[in-house]
Amino acid sequence: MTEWILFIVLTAVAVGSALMMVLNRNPVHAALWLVLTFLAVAVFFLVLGAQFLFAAQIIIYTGAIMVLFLFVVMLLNLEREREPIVTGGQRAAAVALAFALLAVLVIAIAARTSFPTMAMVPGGITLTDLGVALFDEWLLPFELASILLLVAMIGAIALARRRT
Amino acid sequence: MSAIGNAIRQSLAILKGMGVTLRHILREPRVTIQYPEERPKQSFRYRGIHQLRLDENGKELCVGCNLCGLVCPSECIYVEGAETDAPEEARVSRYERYALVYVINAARCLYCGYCVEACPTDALAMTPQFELGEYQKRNCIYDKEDLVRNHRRWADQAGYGIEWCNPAKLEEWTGDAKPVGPPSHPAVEP
Amino acid sequence: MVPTIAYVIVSAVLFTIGVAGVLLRRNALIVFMSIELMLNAVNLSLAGFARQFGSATGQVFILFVLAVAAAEVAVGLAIILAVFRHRDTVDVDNMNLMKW
Amino acid sequence: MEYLIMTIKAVVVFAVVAGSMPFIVWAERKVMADAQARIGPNRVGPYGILQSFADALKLMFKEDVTPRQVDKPIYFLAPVLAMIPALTAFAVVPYGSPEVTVYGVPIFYVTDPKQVGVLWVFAVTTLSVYGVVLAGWASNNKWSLLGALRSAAQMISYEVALGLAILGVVLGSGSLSLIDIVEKQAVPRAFGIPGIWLFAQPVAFLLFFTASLAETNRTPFDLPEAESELVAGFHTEYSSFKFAMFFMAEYINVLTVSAVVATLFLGGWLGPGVGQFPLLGVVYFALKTAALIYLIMWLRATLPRFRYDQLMRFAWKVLLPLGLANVFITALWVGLRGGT
Repeated sequence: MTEWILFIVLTAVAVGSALMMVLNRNPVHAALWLVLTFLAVAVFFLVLGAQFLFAAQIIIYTGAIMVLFLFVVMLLNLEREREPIVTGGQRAAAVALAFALLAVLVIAIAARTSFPTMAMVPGGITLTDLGVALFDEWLLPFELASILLLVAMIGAIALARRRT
Repeated sequence: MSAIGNAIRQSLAILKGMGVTLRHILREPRVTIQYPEERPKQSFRYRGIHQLRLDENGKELCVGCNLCGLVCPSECIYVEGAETDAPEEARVSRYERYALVYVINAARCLYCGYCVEACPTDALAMTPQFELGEYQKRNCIYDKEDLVRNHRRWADQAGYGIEWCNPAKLEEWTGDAKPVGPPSHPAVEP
Repeated sequence: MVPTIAYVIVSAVLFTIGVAGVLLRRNALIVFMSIELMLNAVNLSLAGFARQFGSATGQVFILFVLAVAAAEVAVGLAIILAVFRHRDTVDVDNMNLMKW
Repeated sequence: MEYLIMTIKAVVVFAVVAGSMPFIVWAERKVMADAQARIGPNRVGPYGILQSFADALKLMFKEDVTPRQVDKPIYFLAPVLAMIPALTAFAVVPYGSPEVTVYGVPIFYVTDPKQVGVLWVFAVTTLSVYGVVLAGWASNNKWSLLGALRSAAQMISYEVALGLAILGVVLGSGSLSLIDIVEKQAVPRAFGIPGIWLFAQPVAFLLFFTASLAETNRTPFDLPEAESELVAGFHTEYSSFKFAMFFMAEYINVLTVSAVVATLFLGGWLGPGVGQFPLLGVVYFALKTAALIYLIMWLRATLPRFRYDQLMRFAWKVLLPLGLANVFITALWVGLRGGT
């Protein structure tokens, strides 16, 4: 019961703020709505028993990524220039495509998968399980991810620095 | 290697700074003056609001010459002089000429003391009075009566222009400093 | 107990909103934010699967997505900054040339 | 029932933390006055201890100015966002021995999420940037915006050092739970050295303390509000109670940071005699926190503000390598000992 209440509230917050993010004309407001979505997803993780990811989501997404976004938006001072509105035909096509995608996804999930009949595995995933999986089974991808981060760091520095 | 040396030196500098602060926290005497109860001692030539001095007979020294008004950079002094033939006992002033109207706008005054220097009879001087706050702007206008009242209140205290007029107190007011000019008028009792 | 399928459908809805954002908006930064939203939507369904199967693999995947998202943001924002410096705009319609 | 108990504890902790804020402000003014050969507040109440209440009252009755060009929703949201993270970090800090129970309920911590613990403190600290950044942006004022931009860059930079410093302790303790971390410190080390992490992880302590000063915008890292160059930085346009909220947030942050450092590095509630009298734990915790608060104020009285480029260089060229080296050495040590 508690989980249902949480689920409904969180869904409302996540979907509502995601919609506001897409529809809001002001980049800073859009970023803030996205922060709210991310926080809702973080609490979703908590509900789903992924406590470590709850913290990681807040630290990485809301604490670092969105702050970077806000930083860039403020740096570029974007609210001065008005973003041109997408023309009617394109907008209609975009909305139609989005709805088509949603329909396909929902039908595929509802019709072609068999989760509801599958029994839940009792007992959550502890931090230890996660750590063992990460450094045992997924060690190579983990190392590759660190190399990816290093490359991204060098790339960002190379792109953003002023040519003299 | 020098980078590490620098880092160590800088860390030690922080510790040294903290030590200085701690020394001050522990044994520095407090310099705060508890103002309304305890009053700060003004310098003996402090330029507070003006006073119009009286001579030993209680006669005004001002002759209404308006030299103070002329020299005033902010033009805040208004003087109307007048003359009288009345005998000396009946006069307001020590001289035949006297000030009919003498007004200082303290809200405009910048307390430079030029007026005191310009005064030929040493009638105008300043007081150590620094609490000049008022709720109404019109209360900042000092007429002759107010200025004479200032004299009665502050006559035995030093102030710009008066320090050489009271030789008896000179030692106490000036300390080692010597007065800049001889007194042109005798000391005055309030 | 909320069935996993509910979480997956919420994830699908969020993903669709992200796609709509990419299609509807012209501001490169907001397009970028929509992409982040899509990544997050996928994370949500991965977390649901992880609970369903009681396996840490789903959560490990989310960690990788987080790492990739962080890398992507660093490079992406650097590109947007560079473009803004050159063209003084972040409108994606104006970024149709591979050179200057 | 469990949630009800947690709520009650949370409310009590909230009241104590928010209630001690005025006294921290008073203490800071007294310490600063001491260092500067002044007396400090001494009019309102004995030794001026009620000065903060008088100030709060004054701020509440002041005119609440909302400049015309501000972005209203965010302008009103920002002070709240500044307050919330400061208060929520306390949720996982154990402020006394968990052995003390009332009707079987341990009362000296609000909650102890074994898998999140320290991460929660870290996550909440990262959120505290929003209050400052949004306040600066919403004010629509160039000084505020500069303060906000500085703050965003500063906080992102110092978060890295903060995380690396926490990693050292977490690696050594083998747990993310703050209670476990404190209990790990109860065992003395070789030569009778107390087991607190201050002695085993001095580098991590310095890193964490420095980075958390930067995270909470305390001197010498108070660039976002550098009054001598940015008027008042991010809160230039705030007046009345909204300003008071930023002010409260800053001092609650000081308290939170001190409490977290006391827990992570100084052994929290541990101290001689706690075994026999578990209630003493609260006293030890309060004393350690108070000592750290005093240290923060002492630093403020001593150090001048960093220049912006120095600040960034310090974060990336000094703290980051130190933190990485510390994590590396700690990991090596833990690995060689065969786990914690």
